[in-house]
Amino acid sequence: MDLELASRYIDFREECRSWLQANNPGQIASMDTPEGFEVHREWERVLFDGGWSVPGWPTACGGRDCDLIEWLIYEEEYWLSGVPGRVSANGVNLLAPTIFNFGTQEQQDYFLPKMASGEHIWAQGWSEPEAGSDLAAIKTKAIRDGDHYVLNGQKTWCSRGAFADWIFCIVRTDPEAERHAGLTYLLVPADAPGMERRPIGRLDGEPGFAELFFDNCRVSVDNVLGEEGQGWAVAMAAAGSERGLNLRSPGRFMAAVERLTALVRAMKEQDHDVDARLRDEVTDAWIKAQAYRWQTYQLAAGLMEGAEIGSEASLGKVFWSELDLELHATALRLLGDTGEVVDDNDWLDGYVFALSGPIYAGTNEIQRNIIAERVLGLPRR
Amino acid sequence: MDLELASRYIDFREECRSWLQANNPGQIASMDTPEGFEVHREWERVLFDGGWSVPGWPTACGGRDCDLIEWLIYEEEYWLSGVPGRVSANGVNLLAPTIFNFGTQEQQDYFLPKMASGEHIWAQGWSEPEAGSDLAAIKTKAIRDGDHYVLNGQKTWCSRGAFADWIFCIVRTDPEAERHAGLTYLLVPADAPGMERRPIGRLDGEPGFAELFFDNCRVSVDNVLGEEGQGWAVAMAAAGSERGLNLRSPGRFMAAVERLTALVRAMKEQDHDVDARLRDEVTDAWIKAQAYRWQTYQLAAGLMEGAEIGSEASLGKVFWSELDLELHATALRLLGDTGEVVDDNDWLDGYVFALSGPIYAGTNEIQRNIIAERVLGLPRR
Amino acid sequence: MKFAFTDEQDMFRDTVRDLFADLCPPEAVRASWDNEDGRVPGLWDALAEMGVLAVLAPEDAGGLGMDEVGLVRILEEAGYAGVPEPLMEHAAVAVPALAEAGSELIEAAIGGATRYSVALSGGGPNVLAAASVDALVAEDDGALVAVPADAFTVTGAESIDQSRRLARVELTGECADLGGADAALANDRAALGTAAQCIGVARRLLDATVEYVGERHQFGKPVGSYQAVKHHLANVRIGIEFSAPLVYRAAWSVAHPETHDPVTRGRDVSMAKSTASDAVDEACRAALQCHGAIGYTFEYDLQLWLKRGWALAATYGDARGHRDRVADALEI
Amino acid sequence: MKFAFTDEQDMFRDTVRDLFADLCPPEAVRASWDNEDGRVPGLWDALAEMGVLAVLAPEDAGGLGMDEVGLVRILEEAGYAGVPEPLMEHAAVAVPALAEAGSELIEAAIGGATRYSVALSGGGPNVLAAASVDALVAEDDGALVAVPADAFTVTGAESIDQSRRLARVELTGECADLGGADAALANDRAALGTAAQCIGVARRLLDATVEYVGERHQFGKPVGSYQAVKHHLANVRIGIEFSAPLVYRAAWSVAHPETHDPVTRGRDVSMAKSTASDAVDEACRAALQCHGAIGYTFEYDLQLWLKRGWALAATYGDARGHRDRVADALEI
Repeated sequence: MDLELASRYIDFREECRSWLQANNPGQIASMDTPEGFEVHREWERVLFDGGWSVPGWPTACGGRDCDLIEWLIYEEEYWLSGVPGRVSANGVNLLAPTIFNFGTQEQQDYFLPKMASGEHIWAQGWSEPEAGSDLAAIKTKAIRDGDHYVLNGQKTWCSRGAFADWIFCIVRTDPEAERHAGLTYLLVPADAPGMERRPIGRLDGEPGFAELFFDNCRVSVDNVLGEEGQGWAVAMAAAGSERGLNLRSPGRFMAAVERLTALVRAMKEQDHDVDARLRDEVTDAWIKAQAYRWQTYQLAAGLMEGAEIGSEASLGKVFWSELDLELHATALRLLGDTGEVVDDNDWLDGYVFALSGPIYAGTNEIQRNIIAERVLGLPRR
Repeated sequence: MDLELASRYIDFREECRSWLQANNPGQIASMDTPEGFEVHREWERVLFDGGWSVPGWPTACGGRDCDLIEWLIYEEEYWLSGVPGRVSANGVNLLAPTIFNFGTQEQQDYFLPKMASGEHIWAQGWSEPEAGSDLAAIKTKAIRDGDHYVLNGQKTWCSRGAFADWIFCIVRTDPEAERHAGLTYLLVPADAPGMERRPIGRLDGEPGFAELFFDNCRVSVDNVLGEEGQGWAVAMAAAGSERGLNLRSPGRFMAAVERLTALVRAMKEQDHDVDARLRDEVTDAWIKAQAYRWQTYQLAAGLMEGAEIGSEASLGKVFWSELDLELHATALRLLGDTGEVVDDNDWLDGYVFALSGPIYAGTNEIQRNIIAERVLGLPRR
Repeated sequence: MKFAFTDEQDMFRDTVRDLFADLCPPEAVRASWDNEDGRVPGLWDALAEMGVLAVLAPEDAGGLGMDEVGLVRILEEAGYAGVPEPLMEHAAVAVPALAEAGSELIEAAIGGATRYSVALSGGGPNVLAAASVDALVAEDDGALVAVPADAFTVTGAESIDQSRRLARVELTGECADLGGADAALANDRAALGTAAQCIGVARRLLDATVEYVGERHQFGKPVGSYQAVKHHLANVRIGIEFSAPLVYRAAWSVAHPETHDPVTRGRDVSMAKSTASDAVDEACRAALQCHGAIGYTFEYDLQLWLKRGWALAATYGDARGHRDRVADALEI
Repeated sequence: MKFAFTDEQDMFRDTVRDLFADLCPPEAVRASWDNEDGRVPGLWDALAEMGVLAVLAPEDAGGLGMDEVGLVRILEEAGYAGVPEPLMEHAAVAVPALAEAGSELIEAAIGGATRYSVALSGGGPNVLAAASVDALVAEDDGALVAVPADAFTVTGAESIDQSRRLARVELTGECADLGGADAALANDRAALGTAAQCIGVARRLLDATVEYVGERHQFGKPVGSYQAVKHHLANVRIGIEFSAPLVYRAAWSVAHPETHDPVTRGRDVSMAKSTASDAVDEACRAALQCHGAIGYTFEYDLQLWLKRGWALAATYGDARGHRDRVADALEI
């Protein structure tokens, strides 16, 4: 065990921090408004031009070939700096690992740089009205017709789907096959003929989701990722990243708990009473963020030696999503009876966002089943 | 709604309180030791002679024909007074309502007065090694042979079973029938030939349970309660009482939270710090005891108008068992790092006892299923 | 000793419930998010006509002469229906304050001509419906005053529940003294009335969720057949079961000052509000989680009650603040 | 930066684990409840021989010269096995204190001839194994002293875990000054070592319960196939997953005073103990509930770990006390 940072890591942290400080655009409009989406795309471009969009990718694709430790440091600095969030997150975190693993050379060359620069912003098109946690119940059909698939069906809960340029979907190419068989991973341009999208208001009213309707929508067979019929296996690789290191790095929560402790200090300076209960909750959240950090460094050490993350990713998903919810609920309790007021209340925005954490990417109920069955080995039925 | 106590209730409370104060034997040995069992039997006799053993029963059986309100007042005063617990509780609370409902006149005349006076102390013989929460899996066979049944099988987790005089059992009189069918409710004397019992140490080491082994044990057919083959229906009536009003009246918890608040006051007087967290927990427990009290008075008002308690009893069972656990855990947290020390530590004894609450009389997991399925109407499968 | 409502109380509750179902369905609540004044057309007049505004006014002042025990069940229904009007503020706080002060303003209040909200120390800096009401009952230096709309100014504040039109108010003109009305009692009434609404919101969230999970299928089974979902909702049911009686018991306490001194009354009200806040908080959390993504959308009605629940749980004192008051009463 | 144990650390841990499995099976733990001195015959000598007592002693004093990072995993195994000896007190606290004081007593300590317990301010009024040890390292007026058995008297106190032979001690005779050893550091080491044991106890409870619920059937299915049971145990697994790394991280902190000042060290140790206490508390609760009645019996071995877990969770500071210390370090 060696928990001291080598000087190259210290230098990396410093370089990252300086760049973010120098280039921070400050508060910008929500990425779930048409204007905000484009402003966020510009921020992606700024990151890309500075070399800080996808530091973990190979330099050839616009990255800087960071190792996992550097990537974790980058994430810590990113969130601590207070720069805007990433409108590209679905693509960079969930799709890109799949393209690296399963994409053809042509797909990698075409899609990855455009994703890195913000030219293509991606949305995820997996869920359907009757296929949420039960993803294998997907019904959207994609029937081969020459060098195209013809899509019919409906997708829903596509985060960023209202304004995205591309959508990565799972569709049923073999309507005879059931459940996990006969599914295919397909990349669909937002302007594909026969696709319509309808924004869905999120809890906060912003169109953070969309529904997609396919009516004889034609998509080129070149846009299959992996093999036809192998969609489930291809998707599960990305689901591993979604629940694992990539989706929610510790840096995000470390930054949030620093803001929380700063809130307590500010309140105490203004002679607000912060009693032992609230102080305890704030401290508990701070400790849990550190716990998530060190558990991640432990995972990273294994990954760097060639280990893989499997069902253990579910442990992290439950932990960070419930930490996120608790830390925001604590902040609202600190704010007391002005907590319901929206104006300039980042904590309330954060609380509402955090509420989705135990639901998306597989509900925490499903995650706990996975932990029990696949990590602990309890009987499935 | 009328929450003022009529003067006859106020007089009743006063009479009850005075009697308990005047007759309190003080601390006596644990009822789960051979000596303590007999000392507790003597206490039962004192109660009986004073008319305070079974105040809710008809005067003909040794009671004073109390109404439900009086009974609740009696329970409040009983527990607040600090007199010993009831070694007769299994009989009085769980069996007696069944005898009143299903017993023949001869059974009522014979068993009830002896139960009231402590001459017969009863244990419950329902669970088996493979039939705990799943009570319908009972295997102990009772085959009719003339005017006797011949019992073979094993019972376990019989509270008070090590020293009891009688055991109320559920046995399978029709070995061909499955699950709820073919069961019979049978009253078994502890000295029945062919029955052996083995004390089981509880978590605290005392023989609070027993295992019973039946080896061609002969029991008279006169000891069937209700009809042969109707054991499940007869038993479920008692299970209603077990989880309902009778088993754990609010008075028990109201007394416990009074002791808890007294502990806080005593600690503060000795300049111990009781911070906002502990103060909050103590207050929460106190409030919950009041909530249980008022919810019970609400139920009682319904019962007095002829309503019945059904699956709603599960709400109370979950609530009081978790309240009991939390209030004792809070007390141990108040005591801090001397909490593990047994000497003169009633709170630790109480904690260990409370730990059994979410398990017995149907685990709280089963209770929550019942609430969801039968109270809320969620689908069973 | 009888812990049960009278047939009259039950009937009145049922009548008001039907009125809410009729005039204040979810579409009306949703409309109040966007319209100018945050109101439900026709509702207030109907409530006045039915006597709901006059529940706590004495009969000799033209009121129904009922007490808080009857009123809390009406307010529970208001929470269940999601009523966005300042009904609690008006009927549970302003009207009895005017009555106790012997003010002649009470006539217009119970008739519905003057619509009140309240500005009390226990309610925090923001006042519900301040911009649309005709008058306030306000706490000013520990005393209660009646303030017509032209005697205060408002600065709007946006609630996450946009049917709750909030504003800070500043008293700028002449107020009518309400000597004889007690500010501590008014605050207790507001906390009690909010607790009753919390219970109603929790019941609505539970009913909506039970219905949804019975219909929604995943993995070939209704979502509601999964034990985790069952246990979430069983917990919500338990929370309601053991908070509602404390609300009724506190209502009795407020209604009977002759046997309940202010400390006991405050303790009872705080027991009610702390458990009701906890119950509705748990209902919100479980309802959203058991709905999954659909519950997280603006178009689906669940959000109306989620946001009401979050707001009411913290309004007029959150669970902890009220537990602190109980602790004070217990002298621990 | 590499958060992983070395192969040597892993191997040493495995060796000690095998030793515990061999010499300290559940029957041996159970026997220590009833025998005269609460000890496991032969275990101490075997530990001495294997060098376990000497882990934190420098090589030039005849020790292994390892650090706390290596030791915490041994102590985790001690918790897993339920070792009733004062191994943590001796190896994690007394030995390094003797080493830092440059005391010649260290030779007999690491050889096993002198068996130590510790009496520290952070450990509360009772001292483990006080009646059977040969000596104590005690905190006296903020300084550390070594106290031979004839220089203190004991007054027994019975723990719910009867393998924990507790006593109050009173220093009555001559003590050896341990100038150079730091009482605050000793307290941190004891809290860290207790945290490591908590993790081990939690793992044991989880393993035992996973095994039981896989075998036990009710309603025709293994108990472990019910979602409620699954979620209880998943929560225990999560608790362990996110507390163990904080224990290892704190061990690093204690082992590296050159880069960790006492406040940082204390903060890290307190993070470890608070989360480890919470993890073992949750493991106890879930293990008992998922076992049902069988877990509530004296004859079944689960109770050995339940009681150890309850005791260790509160010993050398409970979760809240340690969170308070983290809060102080955060200046909130």
